[in-house]
Amino acid sequence: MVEEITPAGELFCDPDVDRAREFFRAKPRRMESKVTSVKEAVSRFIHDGDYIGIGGFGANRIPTAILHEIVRQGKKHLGLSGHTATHDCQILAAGECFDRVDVAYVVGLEARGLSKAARRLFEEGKLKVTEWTNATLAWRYKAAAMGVPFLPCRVMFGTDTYKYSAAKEIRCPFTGTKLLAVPALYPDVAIIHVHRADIYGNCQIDGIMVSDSDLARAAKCVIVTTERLIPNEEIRREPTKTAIPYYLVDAVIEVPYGSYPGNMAYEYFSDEEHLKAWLEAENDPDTYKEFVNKYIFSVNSHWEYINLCGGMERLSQLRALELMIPLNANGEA
Amino acid sequence: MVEEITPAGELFCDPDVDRAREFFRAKPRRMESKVTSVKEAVSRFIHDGDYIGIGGFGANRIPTAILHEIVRQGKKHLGLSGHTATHDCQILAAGECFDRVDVAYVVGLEARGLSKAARRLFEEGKLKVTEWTNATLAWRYKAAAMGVPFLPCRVMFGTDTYKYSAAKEIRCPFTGTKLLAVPALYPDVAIIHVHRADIYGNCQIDGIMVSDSDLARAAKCVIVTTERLIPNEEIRREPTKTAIPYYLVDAVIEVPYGSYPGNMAYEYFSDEEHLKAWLEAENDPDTYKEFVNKYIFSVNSHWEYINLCGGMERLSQLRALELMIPLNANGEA
Amino acid sequence: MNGYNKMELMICLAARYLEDGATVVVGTGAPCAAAMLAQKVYSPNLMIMFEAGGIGPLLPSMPISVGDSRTFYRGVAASSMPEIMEMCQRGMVDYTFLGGAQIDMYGNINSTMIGKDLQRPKVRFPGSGGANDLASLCWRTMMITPQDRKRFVEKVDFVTSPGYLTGKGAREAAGLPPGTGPYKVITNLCVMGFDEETKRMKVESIHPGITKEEILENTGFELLWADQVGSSDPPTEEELRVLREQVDPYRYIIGRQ
Amino acid sequence: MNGYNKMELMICLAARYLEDGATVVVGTGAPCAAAMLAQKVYSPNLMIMFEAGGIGPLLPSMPISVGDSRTFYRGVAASSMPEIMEMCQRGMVDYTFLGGAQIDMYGNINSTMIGKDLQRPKVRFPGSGGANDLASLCWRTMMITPQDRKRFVEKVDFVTSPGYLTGKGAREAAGLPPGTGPYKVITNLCVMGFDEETKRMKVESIHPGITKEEILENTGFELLWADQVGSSDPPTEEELRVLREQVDPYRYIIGRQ
Repeated sequence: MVEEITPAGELFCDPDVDRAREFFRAKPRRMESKVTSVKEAVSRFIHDGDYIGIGGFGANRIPTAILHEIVRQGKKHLGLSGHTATHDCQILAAGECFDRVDVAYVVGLEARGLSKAARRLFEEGKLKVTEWTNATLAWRYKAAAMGVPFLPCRVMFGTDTYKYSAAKEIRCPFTGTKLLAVPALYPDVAIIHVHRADIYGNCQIDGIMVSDSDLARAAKCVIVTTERLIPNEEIRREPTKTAIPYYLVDAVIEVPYGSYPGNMAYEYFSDEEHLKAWLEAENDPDTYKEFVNKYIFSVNSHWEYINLCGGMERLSQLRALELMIPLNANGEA
Repeated sequence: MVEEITPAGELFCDPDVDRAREFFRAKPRRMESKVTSVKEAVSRFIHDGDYIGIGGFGANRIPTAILHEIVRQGKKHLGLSGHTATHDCQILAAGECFDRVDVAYVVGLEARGLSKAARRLFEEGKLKVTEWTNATLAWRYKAAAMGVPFLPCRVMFGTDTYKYSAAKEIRCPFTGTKLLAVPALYPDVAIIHVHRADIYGNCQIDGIMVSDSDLARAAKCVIVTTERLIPNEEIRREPTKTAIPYYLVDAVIEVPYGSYPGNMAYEYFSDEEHLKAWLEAENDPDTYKEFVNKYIFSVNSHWEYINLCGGMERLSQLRALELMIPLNANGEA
Repeated sequence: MNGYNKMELMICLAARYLEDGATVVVGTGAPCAAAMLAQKVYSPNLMIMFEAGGIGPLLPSMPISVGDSRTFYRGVAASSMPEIMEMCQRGMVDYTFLGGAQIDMYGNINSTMIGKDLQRPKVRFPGSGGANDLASLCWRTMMITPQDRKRFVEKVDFVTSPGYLTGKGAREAAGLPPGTGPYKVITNLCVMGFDEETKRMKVESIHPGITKEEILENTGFELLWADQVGSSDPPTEEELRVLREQVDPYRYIIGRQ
Repeated sequence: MNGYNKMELMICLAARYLEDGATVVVGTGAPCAAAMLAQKVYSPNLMIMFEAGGIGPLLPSMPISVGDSRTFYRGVAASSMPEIMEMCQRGMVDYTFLGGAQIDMYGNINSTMIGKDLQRPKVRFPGSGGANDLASLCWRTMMITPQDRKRFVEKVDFVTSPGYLTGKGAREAAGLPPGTGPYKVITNLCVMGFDEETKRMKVESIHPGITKEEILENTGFELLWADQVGSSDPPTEEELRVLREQVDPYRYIIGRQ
């Protein structure tokens, strides 16, 4: 006999499609310039208590500038979709910005190790945590993007991940197959870094999409940072390439090297030395405080941050590394 | 009070995900050349009684060469996914190749008018018909592509389209919202025309995808015709562009102008004169028989068909029309 | 006719409902012409989409198919059918236009068949296509159609796409998203809306030169009449000029009269 | 050690299970090294995928992240996370590799926490990431892991990813796709499979120089033993050469020993 389980996890976002429809009905969709600054975007579109979803994948194509600004502006009580949140989670943990998390992957930085500072938040009991998986969080975005309150899938059964989720078991009305229903996730704000965007918010992304196509459609508000702004004509020249159309987007900011110290495919590789320094700084509370002060609070812009980290000289190396172009006779970038 | 309805439509394809999983487990996925001929592909991969799904949209990016060959080889008792089937449906109707249809849109050619020959098949009672909509057929492909036996949606309620479908009403386990469950549709064969493919079946498509991304993933067997074969290196140069990866594909055939007389975005416009001639030929049974003999049965290849229709001279005009390049001083293509 | 035909009038009347900043999914023909006209005269920020995936094209001419390359010519995106349908389902599409062989007083539309037996219909039509989806999911559904007793019937042979079904509350009870439904029916005779209480078709304005009797003669069900039935405003000079010179210079649509 | 270390041995043993024409979703580290080695030595047609969307790259070096640009470098496709996960759910992925902090005799894996209270754990780990998904959906799940009593435990603190749960039939009863489950566990001491009847972990071969006692000392639950427990075949010269020269020349993984 199989035990009937009612998962214990809290549902942080309302999956109701009709309330979401009313919101989207009212959302303005004029094609007009949404170009703004990082400061303005964060102060205008991110409010204490909002639930946020972050594009890219942990330390790849992440919106670093926005994340730093969230910490600088002292945003609090955010909800976080921990959909492979690695360095992004680490940044927000530095500001203790969030107090509830849908966890698929947090506190780790993959092969690089674990963030002590992020772990501390989870271990001190200061957060509300609901467990999910990368796929179920992806499908929760997709449900919202599709305008349905749930999607069925076939994972999580029989595990504690399920017990501490907010999913439900259902049966297929056609085949009787047992399925897991995951509820639509409509984040208040999505923050996504892209390769190219026009001033209206039409975006192109090169390489893997991760879940950003669905995330941009699921979110009630979308903030885009872009490596470069391009003319609308360029978007219209290859409409096949538009990953995020303008009517989803509320703010566009040109932030060159905006994923730094993360990887940006075809542009620059991740700065493993800086990421390592960050992890090491977390070993000691005073060092860590100093580190965060130096690299986030004392800094005014993403360019300033980059200059602290070696500036364009360092970025040239990371660019060579990404493109695998040797910069010296030893074949090193 | 709302009447409880059990839809009367027949379900032509098994939505069971576990049987589908066993099939896909066994499907070979070596990256090896799948280049073949139209004749070979049709005789080897399409069997009497198979259920087929056709890519593109009616008379846009359709696999004309394969469709003609199905008629020539006298395939019978096919099941047809009528997902905006216009000229494709008209071709298969000419061979009376199908005997059951999931209808979203059939027998019409949009603004061009209705195919008398196709209508006759539906009106004579020779077919089994189940009603759907463009979106629900698209979502049925998507369910199969996702590996789930159904997807929820919010259409068809209260209509006869629902009564004659094979959908079911369910409730959202989270919100109680009434939803329509549509069963996964795994076609036996998908036939898709693309802009570029390599010999392994990695495909690029320019312009709208319609439902082909999901169709290629849902189908048990995929036949691809391509405007041109390209080296695998070209695929790997821009992996972001791969719409259909090789492991989904069973046969690849280079068929230049393969969508003719349909439209192929960025390549050539539809041949409205030929399509008009086809519709007119259907007004008289003898004329129609002659027409089909001339353009399908007496023809050996897609090039032969094209030559009958004006050859490269005509195609140059259609290319100019597509690109809106005036070929004479009056600004006409 | 004072220099314009009925098709031109219908297109101009329809165009005026499409406000700036709205989104609309259109098919080929008159609805597409109306959307193009609206965009050029009133609503530069009207966002035109096609169900096969075209988004925000700079339409160089009338599409022949809702999936042909014109529908995404210099578009902001060339997407997919699920993309468009899911955008509708998400609640981001304001308007759509439908056509059909029959329509009843609740705006239910038949584009499937004439007859009683689906497996052996008297006349087979194309079926829903995306019509049922759009009528279910877009906020407001409009029609541009000729008006006669064969088309405006007491009971349609087959409800392909939902209007208000059997009246107020019926859509919601059936499971359709709240707040959606038929909005305007624009014919060669008049403009009709739907009564708030009964959700039945209601004449709002009568075209110049048309009488109430003509409307009654050409309608197979009992019509409601607005308290103030106005006279439809004829096309403006600008509307006609743009329609004839820029929207449909080859008179594919406006020449059908 | 006869010229190879334990990490090299584990990678070589794992690589041999990945047959030509198979599909595998891997993470960073040893699994990726095993897949690269298999592809270069035995299975040129092995299809390597990463859960963030990379498909069939010509891996120029070890990825640091399963989403970094190496994972789709000259790939056949740069797709998305849903694309990979749905391919697994559709039944098209043969193998995956998982890691974790704890594993029990049924191959259930904990990568979530140590402690009793999820809201206040003694030690918080990253969580499932894609592990639960891959363990649920891929046909065969493998592990490459060090073996000790802290890791191989009677009862994991938290079942993050499903092994055989409580034994034969339990996966299917819980709702997981039939025919899936743990396949091999490759440690620094031995290779283990799973008993057909009990679905419990069973030692199949012992690494050169390792004793049964060492395995028992380093396992916190009762192990089964194959009727014929063999000796693990050491790395071949070719395996070692390719692993050291082509797969991991900077010894990122094989230097961890």
